[in-house]
Amino acid sequence: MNFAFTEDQMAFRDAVRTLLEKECPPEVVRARWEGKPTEVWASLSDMGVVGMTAPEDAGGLGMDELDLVLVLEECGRAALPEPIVEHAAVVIPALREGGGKTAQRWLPMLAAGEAVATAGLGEAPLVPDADRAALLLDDHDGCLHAVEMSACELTPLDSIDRGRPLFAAAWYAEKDTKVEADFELAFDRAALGASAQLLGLADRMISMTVEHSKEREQFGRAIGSFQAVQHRLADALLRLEFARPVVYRAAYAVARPGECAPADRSLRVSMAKAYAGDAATDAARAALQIHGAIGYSWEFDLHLFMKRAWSLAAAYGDGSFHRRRVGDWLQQREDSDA
Amino acid sequence: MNFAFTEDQMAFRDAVRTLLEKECPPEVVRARWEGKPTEVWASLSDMGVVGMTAPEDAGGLGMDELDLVLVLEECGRAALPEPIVEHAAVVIPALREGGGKTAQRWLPMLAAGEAVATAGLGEAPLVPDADRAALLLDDHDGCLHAVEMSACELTPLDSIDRGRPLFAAAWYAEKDTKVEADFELAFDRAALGASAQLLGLADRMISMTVEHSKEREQFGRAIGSFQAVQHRLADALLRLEFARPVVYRAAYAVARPGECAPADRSLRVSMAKAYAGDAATDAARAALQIHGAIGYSWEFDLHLFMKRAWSLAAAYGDGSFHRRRVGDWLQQREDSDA
Amino acid sequence: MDLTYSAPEAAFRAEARAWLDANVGPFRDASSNTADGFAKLREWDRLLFDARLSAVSWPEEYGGRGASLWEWLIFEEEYWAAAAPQRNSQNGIFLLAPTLFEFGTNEQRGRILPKMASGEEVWAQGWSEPNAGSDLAGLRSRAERVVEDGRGGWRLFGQKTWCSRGAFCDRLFGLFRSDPTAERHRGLTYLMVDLRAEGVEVRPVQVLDGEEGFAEVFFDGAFVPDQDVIGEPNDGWAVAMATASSERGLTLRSPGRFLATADRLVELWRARGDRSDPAVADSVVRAWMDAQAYQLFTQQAVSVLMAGEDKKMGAEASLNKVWWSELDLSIHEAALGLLGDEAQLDSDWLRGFEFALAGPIYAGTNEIQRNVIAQRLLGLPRG
Amino acid sequence: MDLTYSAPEAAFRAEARAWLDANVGPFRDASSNTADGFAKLREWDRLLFDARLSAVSWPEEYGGRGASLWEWLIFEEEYWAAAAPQRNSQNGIFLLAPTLFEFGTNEQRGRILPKMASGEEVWAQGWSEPNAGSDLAGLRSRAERVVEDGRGGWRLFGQKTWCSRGAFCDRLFGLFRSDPTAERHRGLTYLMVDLRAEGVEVRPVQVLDGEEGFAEVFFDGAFVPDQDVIGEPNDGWAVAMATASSERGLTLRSPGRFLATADRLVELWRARGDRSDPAVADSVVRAWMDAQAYQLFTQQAVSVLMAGEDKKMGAEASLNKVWWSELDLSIHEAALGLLGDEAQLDSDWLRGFEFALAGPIYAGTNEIQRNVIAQRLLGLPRG
Repeated sequence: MNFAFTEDQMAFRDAVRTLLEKECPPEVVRARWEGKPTEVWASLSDMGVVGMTAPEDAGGLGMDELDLVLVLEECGRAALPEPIVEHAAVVIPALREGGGKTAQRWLPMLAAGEAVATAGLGEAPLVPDADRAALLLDDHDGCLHAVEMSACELTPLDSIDRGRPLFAAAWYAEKDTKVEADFELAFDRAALGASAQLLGLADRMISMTVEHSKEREQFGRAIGSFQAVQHRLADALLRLEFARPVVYRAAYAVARPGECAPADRSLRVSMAKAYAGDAATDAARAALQIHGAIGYSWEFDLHLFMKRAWSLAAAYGDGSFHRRRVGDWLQQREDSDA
Repeated sequence: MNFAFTEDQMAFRDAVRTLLEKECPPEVVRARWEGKPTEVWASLSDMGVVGMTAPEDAGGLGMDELDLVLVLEECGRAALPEPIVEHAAVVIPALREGGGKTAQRWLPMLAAGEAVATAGLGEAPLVPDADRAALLLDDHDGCLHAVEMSACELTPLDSIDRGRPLFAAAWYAEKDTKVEADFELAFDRAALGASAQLLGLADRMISMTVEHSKEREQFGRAIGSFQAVQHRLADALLRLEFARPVVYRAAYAVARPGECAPADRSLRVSMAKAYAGDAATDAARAALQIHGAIGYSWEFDLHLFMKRAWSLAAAYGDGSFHRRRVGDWLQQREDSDA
Repeated sequence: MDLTYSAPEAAFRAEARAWLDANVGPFRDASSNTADGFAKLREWDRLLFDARLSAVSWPEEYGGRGASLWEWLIFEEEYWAAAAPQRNSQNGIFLLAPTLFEFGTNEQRGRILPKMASGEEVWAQGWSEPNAGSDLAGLRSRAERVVEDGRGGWRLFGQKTWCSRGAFCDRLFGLFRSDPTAERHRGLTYLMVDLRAEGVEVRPVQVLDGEEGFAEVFFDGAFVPDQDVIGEPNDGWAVAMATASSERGLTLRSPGRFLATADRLVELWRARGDRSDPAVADSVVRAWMDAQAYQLFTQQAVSVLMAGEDKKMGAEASLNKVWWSELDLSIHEAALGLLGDEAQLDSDWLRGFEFALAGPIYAGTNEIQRNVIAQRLLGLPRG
Repeated sequence: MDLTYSAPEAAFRAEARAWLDANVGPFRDASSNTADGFAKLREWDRLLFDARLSAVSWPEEYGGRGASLWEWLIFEEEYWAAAAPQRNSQNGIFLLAPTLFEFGTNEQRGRILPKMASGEEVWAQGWSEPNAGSDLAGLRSRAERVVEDGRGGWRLFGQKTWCSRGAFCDRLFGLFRSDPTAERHRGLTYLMVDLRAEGVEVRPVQVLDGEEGFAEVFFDGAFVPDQDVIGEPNDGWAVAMATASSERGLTLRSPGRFLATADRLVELWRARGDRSDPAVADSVVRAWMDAQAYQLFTQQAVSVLMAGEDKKMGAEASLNKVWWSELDLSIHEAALGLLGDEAQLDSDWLRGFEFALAGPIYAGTNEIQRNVIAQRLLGLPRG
């Protein structure tokens, strides 16, 4: 029994954080808002992050969700404006498991970051970052299909987060688009990936707000010395710190299918998504309230993180969707030995 | 349009408050806990409170729910250990409307307070203060029946509030026990009466806690000067002050059937019960937290009010029962002109 | 207690409803935070003014109808039920006008109010400064007393910020520090200034929704004549505070606004049918009830105001503020909960949510309102 | 990360489960807050002790098994899943014993621990005084240094209050002011005192549930020999605080306790079927999830403690405290919500709710814990 990450996992996480601090500051997120290309995908590809879940013989690092969850947390902290969850957490693993020609053809390109993949697996047919992607993983009649984006008709939608633009994609399911991989697992992976990013977003917004509240003075003292501000931030931290192990536990459940039946995996992922979404939207609320009017300003960076938090909290099932899934599981389980 | 009580209504309320401050201090509530008789019923009878809803020709004051709601608020503030809601808000009006022999016989005695009536109208068959009562109003197959307590088999139950002891009552429905009055209306009246008492209870607990927090010092200052304490009490007051007009509006709906269809009356009552229950249980929570350990002490009076609040919040439909009733109404209403 | 409307009140409701139905259409989607929308909404204010519906509670001489608070509530219910737009003139009508009625001169009222109501002159508020948000007494913008060519007045220096619609407004009202030697709450003067005057620079500020209605305003010697002082010089704090606790606490956000939004929430809920979660249903019911409670609380408060001689809300206005601002959030959160995954997309609900998030911040943060409730209504000691 | 239990851990779980199944029956409903229940629970502690299950994490020489924190968590899960009773010895085992392990002498440990674990000597805590609740540094009870007949020791004066089970306990530990001239946090000494000694009076205090386990304790010259000082005289604050931030933050309330209650909540929910409201269902799910999250947080914290050399929880213990105390309330509130009208009647759930309400108060109020989280974990400035 050991609920801890390895030194290697943490070192890789730290390296990604350092890279993103340098290469993905808020200006890069803003550039994506304005439709400009970013360089950060190439840097992440060079580092192996983009292909980390691909098999080594396809040029990847052969890593699993336990490695990935820490990395995605960092991507959330930076509000990375790229479909890293769909690409690395969903599509590559599905192709890896589904095998066949599609995998043979695409995995090396995806692992190298030369091609970008995205997915459309939510209740609503929303595909993030389809404008950046060459390959789409989507579901049809309960099955997964991989379709080249050039064969899709894309309609841009009005995403609340322009750093994560959304599209409707129309395409034709054919025999050779089918991928022999599990839809539920792909959905759980997407929800897990979003959860990890939400942790990073919550952490970032709490940090920003702590700094602000130490500096901003009202009534002759730093606002961070007021008990109301302290307790609000304490609550935000509490939610984050208890969401964290729940997300890590879900990553473990996905990474170790041998120890975990699919229903139990979905249970763990649902708990993760519910807690991480609440942690991030709560942190956003606290951050905006404590920043006051400045938090509203377009020029101030808070809204970049806040909108990503709202977007991801709603993506791949929101809190009430996932709590209902937990409730269904509780109603159906055979006895109380969970 | 005038959402205000009359001078007369407020004067009567004030008189009842004065009487109860004198005749129903916490020691009287404690006496009831220990099963001892109290004198306060007789005083309230002399004042006309007990029979206020009875017709004047039966010796009552012919008052309606708008008069009653303020009086019941005061009974709540005192945690009056008597079935005043069931007696004055439920049974007397039902007999008044049902008429017949039962009314002829009982109304004068109930109006004078010589006999006590109670009722058992909740989802669970719980009859408060049956040990004090000579007459029981209960429902059977959707109809109301008035049964002499001597014809009932009573089983004492373990009430959380021994100032409001509860009983199961077994009895036989017969032709001449039937009262031609509306069950739904009787239930709404009981819920309204409980709501009014809950307002008074919330008010009392907030006042007690404000006093305590001005006097109790920790870390060299009154605990009421800490922002966390201030905001908690501010929230309790906020809930109370917004519950208040909702309860008064429900009283108006019951008192003026000509202006209000039965479904709308139930809607108003459900809102009242949901808000008043939340206001009182929230006030109880804040009170206990701010009092700290002393609030736990049997000798300290807070628990008398807290347990009454818990008891009445659960009686005649708890918050989620009543919110569901509001939800059903919203789903069924024909258009949005509420 | 009598909760029926009189025949004239009912007739007024019918008139307002009919007029709004006939006229609101082309203006419904105009946003006062865009230049085009703002221009369109000047027309809308003019239309309302011509129908004497722009400021119904004002005396007739200024373009109102001398309507009672009940009629004002009726008008607001109809206005928002008709899905009519946020008005350009709201800061003028709900913030400046009550101050003018209480502290202004007849000359000021006659000169300012009709143009305010007709949309000819649109007012921005200038409460916030970079270092004075919640702490209004921390204001630093200065007003220097001058007499030039025999004309008495003030020269302004400094910066105001978060002026709603300031990018498009004509004039601004606010407090300026006129006696730098006085204590924090003293030495402030309540002034009205022309935003087109020399020495005034207006810089638009983009906010969350990307629109540019907000502005920062910089003063570098702009002149304000004596006739544009409200109340006594150096007494601005008392003027601002007195008005803040008047009816304004009641009229800043009318129940009608939230009742209409709550009804739209119920429509959304019903339209989504089984797709919505039972737990979300409870949040819909709670939000709808909270709007009802706000209406009832307001009706109760209006009854007190109508009965009393002194029309003051006092610290009760803080209860009001906390309730409506959190109610507004509850309604929009419930709606986003109903939308589920679709809440990733922009929508009126999302924009309403962003707007609602500001509620607990502006007009005195809810933290400060709770301090006021605790200290002034409950009598707890200052920290 | 490896979340599988080793074979010895699994075997220990099986052993504990089997032993508890076989033995807990007659003790299940005993309450340590009544005289009869307390007496019965002395027997229960003795049974546990004889099976070396009373304090599994202690070294074998004191009657434990030298179990790891993982095994301790396993034992707690099984203990509460078996619906075993609250123990008489909990304050001794979870509060005093960690202090003795860190600051006690070998003589003290050998003399005190085995009797504590076997139930022979039951310990009460003496933290609170009438004027020192949250503000522990406000303690006034005095310890006067004496040497009598060549025997060094202390004479105690003053009052302790809210001593859980104090009416029935044998001994008490707590802080006493030994140097009245020192600053608030200094001049306190950590002492252990015999409640049967001369100069000690124990008065039962009835609490919410009507039971009389709590006590006030009055000291009028009771004697404590030097051997019953823990740590250095006048250094009691440091002793108390150091232990408070040790593993104790973790072990005061084990996840197993809440997991078992949450599972009973789910059973209640399933048993009530359609009678429960969908909105209540959400509260059941949230509460159950919160118990799971507490287990995971604890597993993560234990992994850190097991890896590090310095087994300190530090300020993270405050996160822990706030979570479990509010979790306990959430579980019981959800249950009362399921009971609906029946919540008017006494039940285990209602008693559990009353007990849970104390959680945010004792062991440092949650207000103080949130101050600690803000100031020590987030680095915000003191008010």
